[in-house]
Amino acid sequence: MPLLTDDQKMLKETAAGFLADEGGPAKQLRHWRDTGCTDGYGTELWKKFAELGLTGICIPEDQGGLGLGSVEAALVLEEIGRNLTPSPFLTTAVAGARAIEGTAHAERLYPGILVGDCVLALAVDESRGHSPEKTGLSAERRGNGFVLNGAKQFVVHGNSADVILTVARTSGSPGDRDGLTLFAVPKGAAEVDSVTLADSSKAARIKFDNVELDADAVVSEVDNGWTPLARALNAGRAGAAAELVGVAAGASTMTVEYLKQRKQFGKLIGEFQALQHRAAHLHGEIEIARAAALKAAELIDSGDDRAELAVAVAKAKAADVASLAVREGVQMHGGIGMTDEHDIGLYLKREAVLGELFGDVYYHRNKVAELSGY
Amino acid sequence: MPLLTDDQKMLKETAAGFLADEGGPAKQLRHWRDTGCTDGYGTELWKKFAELGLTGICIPEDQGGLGLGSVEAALVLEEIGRNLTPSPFLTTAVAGARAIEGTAHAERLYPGILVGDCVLALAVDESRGHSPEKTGLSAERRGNGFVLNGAKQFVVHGNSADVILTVARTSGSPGDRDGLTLFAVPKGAAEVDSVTLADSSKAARIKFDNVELDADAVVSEVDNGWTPLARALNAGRAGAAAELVGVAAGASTMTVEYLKQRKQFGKLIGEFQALQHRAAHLHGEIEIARAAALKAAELIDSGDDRAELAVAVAKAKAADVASLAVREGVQMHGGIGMTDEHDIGLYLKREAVLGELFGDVYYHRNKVAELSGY
Amino acid sequence: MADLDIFRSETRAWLEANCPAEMREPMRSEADACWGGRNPTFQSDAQRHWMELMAERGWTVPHWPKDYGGGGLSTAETKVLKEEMARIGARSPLTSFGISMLGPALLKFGTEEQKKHFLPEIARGEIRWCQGYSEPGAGSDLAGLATKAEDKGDHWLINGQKVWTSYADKADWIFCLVRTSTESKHQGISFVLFDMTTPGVSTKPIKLISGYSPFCETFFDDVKVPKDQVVGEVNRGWDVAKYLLGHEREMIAGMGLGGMGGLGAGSLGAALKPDNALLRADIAAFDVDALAFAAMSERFFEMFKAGEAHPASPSMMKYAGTELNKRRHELVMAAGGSDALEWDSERSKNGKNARDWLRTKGNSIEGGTSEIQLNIVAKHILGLPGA
Amino acid sequence: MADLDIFRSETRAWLEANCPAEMREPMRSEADACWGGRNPTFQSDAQRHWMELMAERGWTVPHWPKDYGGGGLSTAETKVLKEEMARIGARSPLTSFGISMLGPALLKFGTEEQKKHFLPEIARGEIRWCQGYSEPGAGSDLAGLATKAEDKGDHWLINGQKVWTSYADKADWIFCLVRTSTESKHQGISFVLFDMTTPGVSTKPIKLISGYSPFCETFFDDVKVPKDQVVGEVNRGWDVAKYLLGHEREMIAGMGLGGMGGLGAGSLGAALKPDNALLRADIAAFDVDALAFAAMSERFFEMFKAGEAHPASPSMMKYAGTELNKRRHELVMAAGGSDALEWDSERSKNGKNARDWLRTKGNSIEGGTSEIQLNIVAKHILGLPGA
Repeated sequence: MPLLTDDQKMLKETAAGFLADEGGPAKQLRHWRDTGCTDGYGTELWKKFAELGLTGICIPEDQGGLGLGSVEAALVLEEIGRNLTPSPFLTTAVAGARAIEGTAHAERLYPGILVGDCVLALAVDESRGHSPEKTGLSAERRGNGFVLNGAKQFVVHGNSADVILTVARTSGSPGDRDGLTLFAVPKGAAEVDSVTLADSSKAARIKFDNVELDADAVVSEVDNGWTPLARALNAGRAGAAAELVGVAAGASTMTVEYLKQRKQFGKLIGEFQALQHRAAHLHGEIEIARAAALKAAELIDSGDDRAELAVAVAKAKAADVASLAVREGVQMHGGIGMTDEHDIGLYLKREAVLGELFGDVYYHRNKVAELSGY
Repeated sequence: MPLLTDDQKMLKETAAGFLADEGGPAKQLRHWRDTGCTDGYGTELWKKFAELGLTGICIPEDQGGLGLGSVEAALVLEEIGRNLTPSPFLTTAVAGARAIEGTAHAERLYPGILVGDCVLALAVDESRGHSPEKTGLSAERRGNGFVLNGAKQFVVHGNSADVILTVARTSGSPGDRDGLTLFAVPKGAAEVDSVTLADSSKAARIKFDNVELDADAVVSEVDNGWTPLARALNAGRAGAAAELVGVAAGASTMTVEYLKQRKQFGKLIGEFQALQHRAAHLHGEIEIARAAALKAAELIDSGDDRAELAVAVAKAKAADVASLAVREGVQMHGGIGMTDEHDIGLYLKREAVLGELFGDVYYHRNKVAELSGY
Repeated sequence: MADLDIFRSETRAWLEANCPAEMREPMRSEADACWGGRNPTFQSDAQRHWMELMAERGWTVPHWPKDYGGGGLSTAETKVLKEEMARIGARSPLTSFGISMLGPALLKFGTEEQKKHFLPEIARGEIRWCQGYSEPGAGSDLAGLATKAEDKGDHWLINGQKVWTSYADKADWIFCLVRTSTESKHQGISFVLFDMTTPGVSTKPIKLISGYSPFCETFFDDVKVPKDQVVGEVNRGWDVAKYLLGHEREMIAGMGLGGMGGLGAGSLGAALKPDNALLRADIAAFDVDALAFAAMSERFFEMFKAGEAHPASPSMMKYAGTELNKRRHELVMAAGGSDALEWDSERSKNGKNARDWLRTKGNSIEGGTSEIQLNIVAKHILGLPGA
Repeated sequence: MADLDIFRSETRAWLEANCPAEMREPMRSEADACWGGRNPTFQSDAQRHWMELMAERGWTVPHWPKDYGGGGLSTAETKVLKEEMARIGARSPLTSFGISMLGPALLKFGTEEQKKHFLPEIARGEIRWCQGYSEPGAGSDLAGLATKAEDKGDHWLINGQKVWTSYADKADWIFCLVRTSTESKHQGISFVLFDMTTPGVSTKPIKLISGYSPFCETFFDDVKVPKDQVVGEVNRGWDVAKYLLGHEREMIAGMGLGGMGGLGAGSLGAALKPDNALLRADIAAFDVDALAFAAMSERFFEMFKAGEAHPASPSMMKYAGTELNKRRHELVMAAGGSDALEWDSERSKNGKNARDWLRTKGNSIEGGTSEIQLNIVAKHILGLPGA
């Protein structure tokens, strides 16, 4: 795995500076949470993402984007995770942009994404667990188009998205990868029930009750939805892994700082060896998770056929490590860590949501086993 | 769960004194190992078990035994574990005696067990894993008796046992509890291949190649072998759990003593908080494992129908905790812990064998899940 | 034994006749408990009636002496009463820090006058107490407290701040640790009681990560406290506090584990029915630990009652029990998947799973952190040097 | 780049033509390695031939300068050579502590004379070294060593004892830490080299729990060592030792993880094919950690080469890698069940699984314990106080 190029380092620094200045909890997460914002994020900030070109990070240069890859997206997402920045970057600029890449929808939607006017959401899950192959939501041909029936849940940003990329079954039965079709469902076509998640982000439960769509709502080809979906899921999972690394690193940095400030029994608590060893262990785990996330991104970018395995490793590892980081973070902060006033608890909540998104640790460990042939 | 009675406390003290004096590694385990003893234990010590009445601990009083229960056996086994004493106590006086309890074989074999002249072994496993229901070794009726074909492994003390209690299938198919029959196979009837295990104890792989047995070799009834086998397995598993608690406690005591003696960087290593916390955690886990082992023994003795669950909990917990105790023990001893000269490594090896005996942690966790209905 | 059998049958009959049906329903949350107090809020007439009926017999505190409002029951009788209540699922008639924490301390350290004054009020549910221990600068290092009580001849003058005071905004009185001497860290602390309506006392609820506010910051600004409201000797309040902390740790260790009924604690897997083989494996490993801990709880309480438990063993139990409870809720969240992440929907009962999960993170902090408990075990049970 | 391509094709051709078929078989154990030495034992003619052929080109130590017996290759060329050797599965021609440990220290700290004298011998596999660091009283606290070297004018007189000397009974020379001053703990240590046949040197193998004896106790009784056999300055041997320990930790961190090939480390589950759903769950969790660590190893070596790695990061790698390797072998034992517990049977290859498992328990002790590595990370990377 090559180290970061100078361009990548510069991108990372730009993102780090921008998000530390503009994307932190006081200006964003807490602000929108405490003012009851229905989107769950600030549209002004999203416009700034667009101004910096970040909304087009994965969009090809000849279509106006930066034409960069999953490695670059990971660098930005780690900073998003570190600052707990609420934004539709992962669903729109990474997973969504990848889903429609090279399709007719790219031409329709990329311009809006580039200027920060179009937000995408991905509707995959149909129960409390993630299992895209088991998609049961049905899309039947009617006339020139399709009629969709069924329900989706845990559609992150689904309540405010302009287009909801929805996986439906056009043939085959739950469990098959064949027979799935990805639809671009415009805002308002289905019944959206807005849901606030534990981390104050917004998602949707969506009911499809005879929702009629034109034939051109199909992304890529009918019955071949797995192809664009797999692009979106690989990018989304690797991106979520990178964001989780940022969550872990942010929580850990905050905690190590606290260990250097807080005194008990006349000593800095960071002098206690039991805490030192736990902090040192955690540090190593975060480095490992970061390496796994970058490896996954790199293999996606190089079209390596081990990418799916690397993505499963990255998502499982990053979720495990971030969970450890936030749990240790709250415990080492003691009572103050239990208060809403302190940011460490926000990391705990964000980790829970990101850990679940696009498959939890159990899902991805199982995937590692299956892909390894056991 | 009532606390120990005065009688039980006295028994525990007697066993503790006897085994600390006579049963420690220098006099027993190392001695027999280094002199190439083929039994793997000292017959003189076994005679002393008999003199103290311990070989008859589970044998009814009216048949000459102490008429005690699994709780009392657990008290003795914890001391056996603590001293790493090699002996056929678990297979003969506990599991074996329970298997033949109330059958014609009790009258035949108890007198020899009581005086220390008869050692029993239990032949259950047929592959590297434990799965009694899946017994495939076949016993076909021929004339007045049976012909046995198949193989057994991990038959602890099977190389020197006078009688090998062997589970065979007389009807049904692997997976069924019905259709199993327990046979008392006399020494020499089958082809025994002696095996030394990692802890220097002796076991056997046994081949049954048209082994002919009389009808009176059947323990209890034909096709109803599950009943005596379940008695033996419950007693054996609860006993192994208690012995594992002793292994854990012995390793932990030795380690805590070392922490109080060994100096590094001008300090006793027991002053380092990271080691203190790990030792304190381990202490609590051992107390919990002991409670679980005693609870299982108590429910067996009271004929409670939750006994099978409690036994699975006890065996899984004790193996987990003993594994932690020996791993921490070796690590905290540092280099000296890796040498054959130091006893802590003997605990590591003993734990591995006992942890596997009558089902490993995975087997028993699964059993807890199945018995709990999930 | 014959007497105990008679007691059992009489108790059973009385409970059958008097415990209201509503009070035989399982409690759904802390909010269903009856907390009593000067201005009590009852969720139902049945709840009030049940508390009053039980208080009349002294059965809100069955093992306290009758002179102090208790039932005067022996240990064996108390056990029978608990068993008979459990048999019909009768709720505890009264939940209070007065019963679980202050009462035992008063019984051991209080003057006859203090006992006569405070205990019957507690037993009848007429007073609600809160605990003033932690301070912003003294968390794990409880004895590092700075709240100052100056001797003003006929009264103490108290200034300072407490934090993590449970339900201070709803309490009538507080039992509170204050510094009466700076000459010694531990032997300069006194244990005082005072009315929360005394001028100079104010409270401010703390919002937690769960969104709830069960705790307050509590401020003392020139609060005057009569001299006779010190429990135990002046400057020896640390002894009272330590005694009381032991009780608190036992209580917390048992929290959320479905009581101490040995294997009766039940299986998490049976409740969740995991449909994923890998999650099932983790839950089975948890169930082994939880059922083993339940056996330990049972054994611990027997040993404790018989005086055979090591005095530091509540620390071991508190540590193991709270870490286990955190793990339980992690698994509940894992099994709940994205359903469990909903925070304010009706379907999720207003985010009950997530809020309960977040709440458990405090288990290993409040009442002495896990790290403090491990220090105590290392020092007092294992005898490790310098611990 | 063109030059490198030429180098690659030439190297490939040379390896194809010269590497014996036997030397393209995977090594089954440490015993298959070629250790060299004064009285070398070769397992086969092919092994000897392969070592000599490679030594002739300086390719036993391709990155060392040609003047010292090396190949004089650039970093990029060295990488190409390794890749091309890996392509055909060529074994390392020579394994030695001289190459992996002493050599780098001599290159950095040795005099020109020392380099000229020792390095070519090492490169040609004509000398086998052992390392004299640990002492019975100085394990983790390496600098607490007591082996004494007295200045006797024209020589040092050495008395004391070392322990954990790998293959001391088979080594020709030792590199050894001795105390030359008691005025300062760290700045009173010197790094000396001497012949193991010097009068007064004796060794005694240590039997390990695995039954093997790769280590010795080594005794020095009035051993005379010429003055010019000190590496670096007198009393500054700790600098040399620390430099060398960094190299050792990197090496140990990579042990048993199937090299550093990113995802190429392979899946434990694929090797074991667990037939039990609960064990499978644990193995899958392990595979995630192991594959993630493999990605880290790859990244770490890139960073290390580029000078971007934190100087204390080998400690982090050593800790994580060895703990992982211990866990790997626990799982191998679990999957092996009772088969894996057999100790001396043919079927179990003389207890290979069990002995390998026991061997790994030393991974987190040798070369600095896991606890020492965590101390280093806490202090030097996290900057925690008093660590």
